[in-house]
Formats: sequence, C-alpha cells, structure tokens
Amino acid sequence: MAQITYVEAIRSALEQEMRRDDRVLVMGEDVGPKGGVFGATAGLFQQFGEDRVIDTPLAEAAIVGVSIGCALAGLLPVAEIQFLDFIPPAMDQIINEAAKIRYRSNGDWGCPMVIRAPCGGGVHVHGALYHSQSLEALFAHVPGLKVVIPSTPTDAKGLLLSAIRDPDPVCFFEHKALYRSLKEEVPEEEYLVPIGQSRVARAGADLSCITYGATVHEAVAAADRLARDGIEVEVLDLRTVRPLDRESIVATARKTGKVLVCHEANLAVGVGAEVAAIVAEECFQQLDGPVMRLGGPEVPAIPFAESLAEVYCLGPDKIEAKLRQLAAY
Amino acid sequence: MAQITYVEAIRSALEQEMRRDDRVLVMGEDVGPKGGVFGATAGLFQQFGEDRVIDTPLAEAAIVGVSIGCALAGLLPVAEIQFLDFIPPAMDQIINEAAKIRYRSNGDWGCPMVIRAPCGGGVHVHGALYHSQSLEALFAHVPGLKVVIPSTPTDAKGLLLSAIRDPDPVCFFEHKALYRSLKEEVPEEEYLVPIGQSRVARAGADLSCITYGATVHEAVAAADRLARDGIEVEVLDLRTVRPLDRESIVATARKTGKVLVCHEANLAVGVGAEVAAIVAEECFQQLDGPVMRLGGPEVPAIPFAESLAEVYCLGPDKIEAKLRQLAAY
Amino acid sequence: MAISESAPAAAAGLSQDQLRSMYRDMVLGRLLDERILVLNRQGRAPFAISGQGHEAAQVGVGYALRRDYDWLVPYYRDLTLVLVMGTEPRDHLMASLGRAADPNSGARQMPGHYGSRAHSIVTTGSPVATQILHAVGIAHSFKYRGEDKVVVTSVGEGGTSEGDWHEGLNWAAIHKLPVIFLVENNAFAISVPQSRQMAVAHVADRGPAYGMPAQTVDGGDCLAVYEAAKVAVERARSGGGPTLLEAVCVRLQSHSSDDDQRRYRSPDDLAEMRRHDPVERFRAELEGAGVLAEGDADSIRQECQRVIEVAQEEADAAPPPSSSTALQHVYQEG
Amino acid sequence: MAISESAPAAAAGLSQDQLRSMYRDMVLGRLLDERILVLNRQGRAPFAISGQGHEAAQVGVGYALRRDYDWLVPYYRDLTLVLVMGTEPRDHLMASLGRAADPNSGARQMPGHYGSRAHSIVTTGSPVATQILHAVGIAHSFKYRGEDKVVVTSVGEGGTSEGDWHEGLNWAAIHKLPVIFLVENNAFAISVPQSRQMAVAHVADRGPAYGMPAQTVDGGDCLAVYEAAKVAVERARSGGGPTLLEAVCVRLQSHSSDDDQRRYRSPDDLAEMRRHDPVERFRAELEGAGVLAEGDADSIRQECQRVIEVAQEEADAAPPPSSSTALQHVYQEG
Ligand SMILES: Cc1ncc(C[n+]2csc(CCOP(=O)(O)OP(=O)(O)O)c2C)c(N)n1
Ligand SMILES: Cc1ncc(C[n+]2csc(CCOP(=O)(O)OP(=O)(O)O)c2C)c(N)n1
Ligand SMILES: [Mg+2]
Ligand SMILES: [Mg+2]
Repeated sequence: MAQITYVEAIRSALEQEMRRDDRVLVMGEDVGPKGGVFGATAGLFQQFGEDRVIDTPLAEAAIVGVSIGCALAGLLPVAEIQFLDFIPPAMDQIINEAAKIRYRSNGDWGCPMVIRAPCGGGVHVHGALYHSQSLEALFAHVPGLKVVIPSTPTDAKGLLLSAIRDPDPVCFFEHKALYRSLKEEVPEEEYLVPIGQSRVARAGADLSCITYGATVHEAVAAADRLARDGIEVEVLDLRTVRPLDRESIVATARKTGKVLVCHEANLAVGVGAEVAAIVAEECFQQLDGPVMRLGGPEVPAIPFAESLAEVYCLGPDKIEAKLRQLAAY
Repeated sequence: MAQITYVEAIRSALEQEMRRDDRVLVMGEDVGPKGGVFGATAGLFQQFGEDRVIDTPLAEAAIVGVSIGCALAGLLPVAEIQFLDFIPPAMDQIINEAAKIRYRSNGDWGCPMVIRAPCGGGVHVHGALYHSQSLEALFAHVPGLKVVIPSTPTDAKGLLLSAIRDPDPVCFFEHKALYRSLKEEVPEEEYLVPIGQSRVARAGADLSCITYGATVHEAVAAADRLARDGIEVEVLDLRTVRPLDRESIVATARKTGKVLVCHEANLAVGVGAEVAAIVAEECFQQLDGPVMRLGGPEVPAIPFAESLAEVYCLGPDKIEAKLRQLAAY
Repeated sequence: MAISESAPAAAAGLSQDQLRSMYRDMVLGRLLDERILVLNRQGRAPFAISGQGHEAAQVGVGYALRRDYDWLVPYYRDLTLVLVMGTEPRDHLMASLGRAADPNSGARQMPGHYGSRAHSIVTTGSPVATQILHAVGIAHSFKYRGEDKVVVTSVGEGGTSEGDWHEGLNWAAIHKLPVIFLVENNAFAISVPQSRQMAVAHVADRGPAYGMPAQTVDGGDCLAVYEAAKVAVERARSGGGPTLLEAVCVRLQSHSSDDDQRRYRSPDDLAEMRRHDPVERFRAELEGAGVLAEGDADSIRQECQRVIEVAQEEADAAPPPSSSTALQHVYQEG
Repeated sequence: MAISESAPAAAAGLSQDQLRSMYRDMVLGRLLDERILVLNRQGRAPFAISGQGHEAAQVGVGYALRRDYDWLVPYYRDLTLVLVMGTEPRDHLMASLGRAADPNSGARQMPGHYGSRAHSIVTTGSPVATQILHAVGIAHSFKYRGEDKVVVTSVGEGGTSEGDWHEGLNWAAIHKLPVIFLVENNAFAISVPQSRQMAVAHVADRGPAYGMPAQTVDGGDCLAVYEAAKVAVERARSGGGPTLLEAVCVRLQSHSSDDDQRRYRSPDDLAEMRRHDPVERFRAELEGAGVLAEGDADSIRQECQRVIEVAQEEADAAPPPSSSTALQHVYQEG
C-alpha cells in the first residue's frame, strides 16, 4: 500500500475504473491535457485519449446534460464541474432531469452518472465567495440524487468507485482543503466503500459530533482536546448526505444523548438541520440536552480576507467551544 | 372592501404598485397580452404598455439576469417564472448573482427585485412532476435572499407590496391551488404585510402546527377536527421562510411543548427541518414530545394520476393523524 | 418538393405504398390528437396538448429514420412522430386517461411526455430544451462506439431561446456528432410571437453561428421535409456531423387545453392559418398524383378511427396505477 | 486602422494628447498588472489574474465611451479597462493585498472582481458570462428612461459557450438595446483551445444568428479597436441597437497565478504569441508617427511606475478588514 493524497486517490479511482470498463468517460473544463485545475484527471488524457477524456466548452449545463445523454445511451460518464460554485448553471439538468429520469419513466430509463466537483474553502484556501461554496444542501434535498462527500483518501477512492458503478446519478463533492493536505495508506487494488453508510471517525460515549467532509478532521481535533479532560466525543462522519445513514445517526444520538451537528455549509436549511430534525424526532427520550448545530453563518459564502474568512469557518476552536457547552449542559 | 381571490390580490398589488411607481416593471413568459398563464398579470399590458409589461423569450436565466440588470440600474423589476418547476435554469442568476450582489460589493450595489412563481400541486391541480414542485428549500438555504409564501389573499397583496419595496431580492412563491379556491375581503387601498413575520392562523394551547402556504388551510381544517375532542392546536403560518420568524416559532413551541412541522415540499433537508432544528435547540426544556415533521415523501415530485398524487400530498387527514399521534405522546 | 404527376412514387425515392403509409400515419396522428382533445373537453383527460398542424413535418422526419435503430428525443407536440417511431394510439390514450399501463411514465407525468426504451424514444420531462443536450450525449455515445445510428431531437422555436439549446448545438458542431436538431417553428411560444423571441426571420439563420448546416423547410410539405431530413440523416450517419432543420408549421389548436389562442391571435390570423392544414394538403397532393384513388382517403380514415376506437376501449377499461407504486423507481431497486 | 505618418493625430479623430493618454493608460495597466504578479510571487497576494496582452483592446474600447456616463460590466481581465473608466492603481492593490479599503468588495472577493458604483462599473462575480444578462438589463433601463447611455460588457471567447451569453444577445437584439458585447478572444479558456470551444473561426460569426451587427477586430491594434467601438457606441447611443465586437487578443501570461500555460501550450506557440505584445506595438506605432518623441515612452513609464509605487505604499500600510464587518451587507441595513 502506498501513502497517497486525497486527490491522488480520486485520480487512481478514475484510472482504475476507466481501465476496467470502457463505458467510463470523463468530461469537463480543462480535464484533458491540463489534467484538471486540481490535477484530479492528470495523465488520463494521455492514457485514454480524447475520446474518453473530453475537454468541454465552458458550459456547465452542457457538461451535465450531455453526460445524461451518454448515460441514457449506455455509457458511464463522470462529469467534472470545475468548482462546486459553478454548478448552479447545471441545476436544471441535475434536479429536473438526472434526478427524475427513473421516476418519470416509471423505471423504463435510468441515469447512471457521477458529477464530481471540488467544494469548500477556508482561511488557507483563498477561494473567496465563488471558489469556496458548500452547496450540498441543494442536492441533499432532492430525491433521485445521491450525494457523497468523502473525508479521507481511502473513502475518496472507495466511494468514487461505488459512485461510478451506481445505477443512479451521484453528486460527488471533494473538499479542496483535503486534496493535498493529508496522506494515507490506500489499497492499490479496487475496493468499494458503500454509499449511504457513515463511519465512526472517533469513538466516544459522552457526546456525539455528527459531521462530514473536511470538518470531520476539525471535529476529531476538537474531540481530542476534550478527551484530555475525560470527555469522550464520538465523531460520526456521514460520508453520504443523501441518503442519510439514519440508523447510525440515531444510534450515536441514543448512545450519548447529546448531539452537535456541524458543517462548513450555511447552517439554515442545511444538511445539519435534517440531521438535527431526525435526532429530535427519533431520540426524544434519550436526549440529555438540546441538539446543537454549528455551521456557516448567515453570509453568502466565505470571504477572501483571512480576517473575514475566519468568521465564517469553523475550525477546532469553535467546535471545541460548542462541544464543551453541550457537555456542560 | 371587495371579496377577491388570491390571484386577484396579486394582480391588484402589481397594478397599484405600477401606478404608484414607474420604476416597477413586470417581465416573464406570456405576461403580456395573454396576462400570464394564471391571469396574475391580466390587463397590465393593456394598461401600462409593452415597455413595462414585457413578454420575454423562453429563457429563465435571462428573465432573472435581465431583471438583476434592471435592478442595478435603478428599476424595480418583478420577474415572473411561469412555474416554479422552471426556475432551476435561473438558479445561478438567483443564488450566485442576485443573492450575493450586496455582500460581494461590500454594500456598494443592491439588487431590489422580486421573482414571482406559482408553486405546488395536489390531487386536483394535475400539474404532475413538472408543474407542481415546491422548491422553496433551495432558496431558503441561501443568505442574501428573502423567501415569501403567502397563504391568503390578504397576505398575498400585503406581502407582494412589501416585496416590491424591499431593497433586496425576494422570491415570492404563490400556491396554484390557492389562486381561485378562496375569496376574502381584501382592502382596496395599499397596505404592507411585513416580510419575516409569521401569523397565528389559529390559536391553541395544546399543540403547535407550524406550516406555510396552502398547507396552512389543511392544518387549520385538521386542527378544527381535534378541537371537537377538546385538543386545541395552534397553527402558525410562517408566511416567510427566509428569514424565519424565530421568535414566534420558539414562542409557540415553548407554549405548547409539542410541535408538528408540515409542508408540501419534500421533507428531507426542507424548511421543516430547519424549523424542527430550531425548536430542538431552543426549546429543549419545554418540549413534551418529539418534534414531528410531515412533508413530501422521498419521490421527486407529485405524480399525475390521482391515485399516486394522494400518496404524495398531505391533506387534513394525514395532518390530523399526525397531530393525534403527537397529542397522545 | 412536390410529387410530379408523372412519377409520383419515384419522387424522393418513395414507393406508392410508402406514400400511402405516410399519409395514413398523418391521419392516425390527427385523429388520435382530436380524440384526446375530446376526452379533455369531456372532463375525462385533465390535460391535453395538441400537435395538429405539425403532422407533415413529423411524418417527413420520421420516415427519414431507421425505426428501432435510430433514436428520438421528442417534445410534447410529437404525437405523430412517436407513432411513426412505433408507439401505438393505445399508449397515448392510457397516458391521457392516467392509466397504469401508460408506457411513457405509468401515469406519473402529464400526457404528452413521450418516452419508450423499446422504441428508442428517450424519456422527456417538461422543462423546454433540456432534451437538446441529452440528444448530444446520445450522439456522442454512437460516435464513441462507432455505431452509425442517428438521433433526432425536436423543440419548438421558443425553445431555441434557452441556453441549453445554444450549448447543445455548439457542442455537437465541435465534435461533428450524428444528431439532427429539428425545430418545429409554429411562430408562437404559448402567446409570445416569434418577433418577441428572436430578431431573425428563421431559426435556421442560427446554423452558421455554430458552423452547422441549416435549412428552413416548409413544414406543411411532408415530402419536402422528408427530403431535407434524408439529407441530414445521411450526413449524420456518414460522419458529416449535425444539421439544424427548421420546419415551419402551423399551430392549429391552442397551446394546450389550458390555453385559448383567440385571446391573443386575431381572427384573420387564425383563419389564414387554417388554410394551411398539412393533412388536407398531403391528401390533395396524393390524390392529384393518383397515389390515392377515390375512396382511399376515406378508407384510411376509417381504418384509423377503428384503431383508435379499439385503443380507447382498452384504455377505458384499464385501471389507474395502484397507490402502492407511488414510491417506486426513485432509485434502481433490487 | 493605422496612423498614417502624415496625419497621425487626425486618424480616428483623436488628438495627439489623446493618443499619448491612450498609450499612458496601456502602460499603466501593464505595469500595474506586472506589479500584482510580483506581489503574488512574493507570496503577499494569494491570487492574481493577468490581463497582459489585452491592453490595446481595452484602451480602444474604453476611449470610445463617455466616462462617468456610460456603464461597464467587465470581467476579470479588464484591469486596464477599469483604469480607463476611472479606477486607480491603489484600488486594485488594495484588492490584491486583501485590504479593507478595496473599493470593489472590501476584500470579500478575490482580486480581479471589479466593481465601483462611483464609476458606473457594475459589481462582478466569478461565474463566467452571467454579467452579459446584467448588461442587457442595464441597457433596458437606459432605453426605458430615454437616456442615451451605453453599456459595454466583456467576456472571454470561452464565456460565449455559456447559455447566458446566448440568452443575453438574443434579448438585446429583439429589443434593440444600447449594449455592446465585447469578446476578448485570446483563443483559450484556461487550457481549452478555441477549436474545442466552437466550430467557427470567429465569435463574430455568431452575430447574424441574433440579427446583430458583428465585427472581428485585431485586438492588438488599439486604434482599430477604438474605431470599431466608436461605431458600435454611436449605433447604440442613437437607438440602432447592440453590437457584437470581437477583439482578437493574446494571453501573454498563464490563465491565473494557479495555472502554468507551458503545460498545455508549445514553446513555439508561446514564442509566436510574445511577438504580439500590444503595448510594444502601440509604442512603435506612435513613435513612428511622431506622436511620441524620443524619451516620451520612457518618461510615461516612469510616471506610471511612480503612481504605482505611491499606491503600493498606501496599500502596504492599509489594514485588513475588521472581523466585525464579516457579517455585514447581506441585506440592506438600517
Ligand atoms: C424551462 C421551461 N420554461 C417554461 C415552460 C412553459 N412552457 C411550456 S411550452 C412553452 C412554449 C414553448 O414554445 P415553443 O418552444 O415554440 O414550442 P411550441 O409549444 O410552440 O410547439 C412554455 C413557455 C417550460 N415547459 N419549460
Ligand atoms: C460558470 C463558470 N465556470 C467555470 C469557471 C472557471 N473559469 C474561470 S475563467 C475560465 C476560462 C474562461 O475563458 P475565457 O472566457 O476565454 O476568458 P479568458 O480567461 O481566456 O480571458 C474558467 C473555465 C467560472 N469562473 N465560471
Ligand atoms: Mg412555437
Ligand atoms: Mg479566452
């Protein structure tokens, strides 16, 4: 096993699956000779040629819409949207078309495709308002879609392979801050991490912190600090935000009785609201404190200047403070 | 005061405000000579001419994007999207542009505009998958927007006037089933219903039912049935789903200790999740039962056949059943 | 192109049988369309959308395709075209009446949203012009696999204002994909006249913007459309890339059963339009050329009516979908 | 258009002073651009995007407008154009260094996202081509109020693939709005060459699709662009409607500080491009015509450098935005 980064794990999943199945194509802006703005498709053009690694026009609706057509005709397209911030032009194709094709045709047609996009920001990413957004809530609301947000290189590879083999459209969002910041031993051979299953990132019996994406690492760091005081926080990494792993959410909440849900995305009507609502409904009798949430404040996105960005972003300090507040409840 | 319908209230607000302020324009598909597919702009073309009532090309991104330009240049556009189902092509203009203009320019520019769209469906609306959607969650998630969903003719007029005079972009969603189904005495003169303030549609001390839009009437009907058994349900009509009237939500929840949130939109990561999460966090000590939710099931939208549509839709029966379950808790 | 009296069958390389079959399909489409409007007026079909006036264009294009080989990504006015591609009147009556046996959607969608994997007719939704991009992706797949299939996608002239249309034509031209963009131009997008939709006289004026061959053809002239479509299909099949084909049609009925075009079109305009009924025109043409003998048109009409009667009886007797199926097929099951 | 040696000043109706001023603005834009790249390489500016190679086109267009009267909806390569419209080097250095005094966004956006109500430069975001529609709405407002203002919006050739571009041009043409669509065609959308973006040789080939006058002009030829822009502005101001103006430019630097164009462009291609530096070309032209005497170019350069030095000193000393402002201006306050 080699130590590889998150972006290398993505690249390796794409390459392995393209080698295994010639129905798999990659398309997007700059995915060809340049290898993608983050290198996620580096070398694929050279290896598989321009028929399978397609530099598209600058047109997101087309990237998704043409991918849908490919899926309808029996291919397995992996569309890349250069930044998640630029997915809204493709929203109609995603939520009105891809998500509804199976249902509207009463199962006659299906739409197996993956939409990959880098998401998220933070004080050291400098993407600012339009290169930092976490828009997963917009997709997590929509039946017919699956939405996956891996937090580790191992999950990135295993979930991407599952996504490509999934018979339905999967949104696959990759946090930019993770691309090169952590390395991990990742099996070279293929393996599948199932969509819809969360993972206990850190076990604990006193509090639950339910989260996903890059925030998992911040939550674990915060939990480690509480552990020094003998407070054990269980960190649940959702991995998939649609469909949610309801069972595991309920299990950890019932076990600890105190839940903090956190994510980088805007808080209001976010994925965290859904998790909190599930806990509030299903764990009423086991709760020892209010279900708390921590997430992006009421501003449109993460600002450029560090002094502003840090107001938006979470980080271990804010999570720690909130966990201590909950612990003291 | 005349008895008028919901759609007449909309029309009357548009007409009055266009008379009062010549910066107000209306644009959309078929809003001109035809007067809109639901008649919301009937007669305006004849009264105000083609410069102020603009039949646009079939292009939703353009309807919103051109309206943004008008707003930037000092006009007060009211854009009509023919059905809320067809707003996704304009999503980028709404969430990346209109919603972010003030923030991204540090307050140098503003974007006063209204986006009107008929939403919702139901067993007797027959709009099916693409003429029935309730997509408000997608906008309620986005800071920078306001999202208004009136449930009565009186509110429709007063809120629309407020929306047009609001300095920021307002999404104004009108439930099709309400357009002609109920009449009410509505003041002929102008009046403003403030954005962001809910309304107690029915007072009660035993349970709270928090909802909005057409569902308000179903909830009131259900509540009336419980009243026969001496159970008094308070129905809170949110009227605005962004920003939420947090105070009133918390107040009713604390008062009754038992909360059901319901809406026609898909349940997962919906507005109801946010309301439930607020209640779970802020009313923990006052709750006497789990926060329950009722909403659209896990299917992409409302199907055509009545036998299928009724599985999707709420209606007083389902709300009643859930309220009784909560009451019995 | 018109059939010369001396050699009608030879025109366009069509046999007399084929010409009669084309006429028969036009009549079938028209009569079925009329029947659906009747069901709507009777309050039995909650919604209907009519393709009357577009039949000649649709038959012309449909006959240029290889059935059960080439693909179609249609739009809601294409009743006649999806009949040509192999669907049955029964299928559409099931849809109109909201029956479980509606093969398009199992009564999940409003009628007029065609789709049939069996006949390579791609499932369609309501948002205008989204299908353009699907057709491009399908054409991409044909090219990728080295198949010589062709895909046709259709849209109204109103739909050409959408961004998706632009993005699709541009992409297809870059990659020289085997796709034909059929625009059925009936001069109205619901109530909005062409002059408020575009500042050009013909949608085909937009072909050169993409480096794409484009042609405007009289959509009331079945054989002219057939000829133009054949050229386009041949081009696509042989690797020559996409074509933009504009068929100028009339919209004989209102936009849909929820619309009344007398509210925004003048009586003169409507009367003038009615003089361009393509079904009548084709009948006259075939009779003039001797392809249809006296009485042929009548018996074709009767045969079609009988097919529709039988289909309606079936649809009448068919059950609505069971409520228990409402939550199925959101994701692949099993 | 080139300046004839005999009557250089008269060419294009520009005085010698104006020509020198145009040259000065080009040099200012270039030097400021270079300075910003230096700040980025020093690790002081986290992000930079360069307009080098586009200066002549931008000066040509900017000088055809009435400053503080006409409007601009720019894109990220328009540093020189927004300088012509009245912004100052200081403004852009504040943005690059993320200072509170950045007038574009108060350091909320990445540098290169221009906006200034004071100078009628509309706030811009990152999604490519959205601004096209804003310009159309602005032009609509001018026409509605009977003002004879004109709005220019710019975009790269890559942006013309987006649906918004299509929808905007179509709308402007229908209503004959006073807007100029400037396309700065540098043949690349990041790494994607024009041949993968469109199947036509010139973006201006798309004008007729909308019924819109369109012209391709050498974007390295400042005065040719000025001439073409003047015609377009005159047309717009007098009610003649929109124009599509394509200026063929070179992208001398990589797409942005996060890109390295040597990874996808050949050394020959890059070398050939470098021979087309528009600033050098204009200097040679003006010197040849005697508009710039010996030493003029040097002293202009020095004057610009001084302006930039002073601006940078100011920006260096300026504070970042206070954290307390991060939540402001989401909605109108007070
Ligand atoms: C994206 C979208 N916007 C609006 C509508 C509502 N709508 C349905 S058909 C139609 C007009 C279409 O006109 P055209 O494309 O010319 O086709 P025609 O109906 O004339 O055949 C409109 C506005 C829609 N279905 N989809
Ligand atoms: C909607 C959207 N998609 C993708 C991007 C990422 N992106 C930024 S600039 C660019 C290329 C633009 O090329 P072009 O329009 O030719 O302008 P140029 O940079 O060459 O001046 C891309 C893909 C974006 N900003 N917005
Ligand atoms: Mg039409
Ligand atoms: Mg470019």
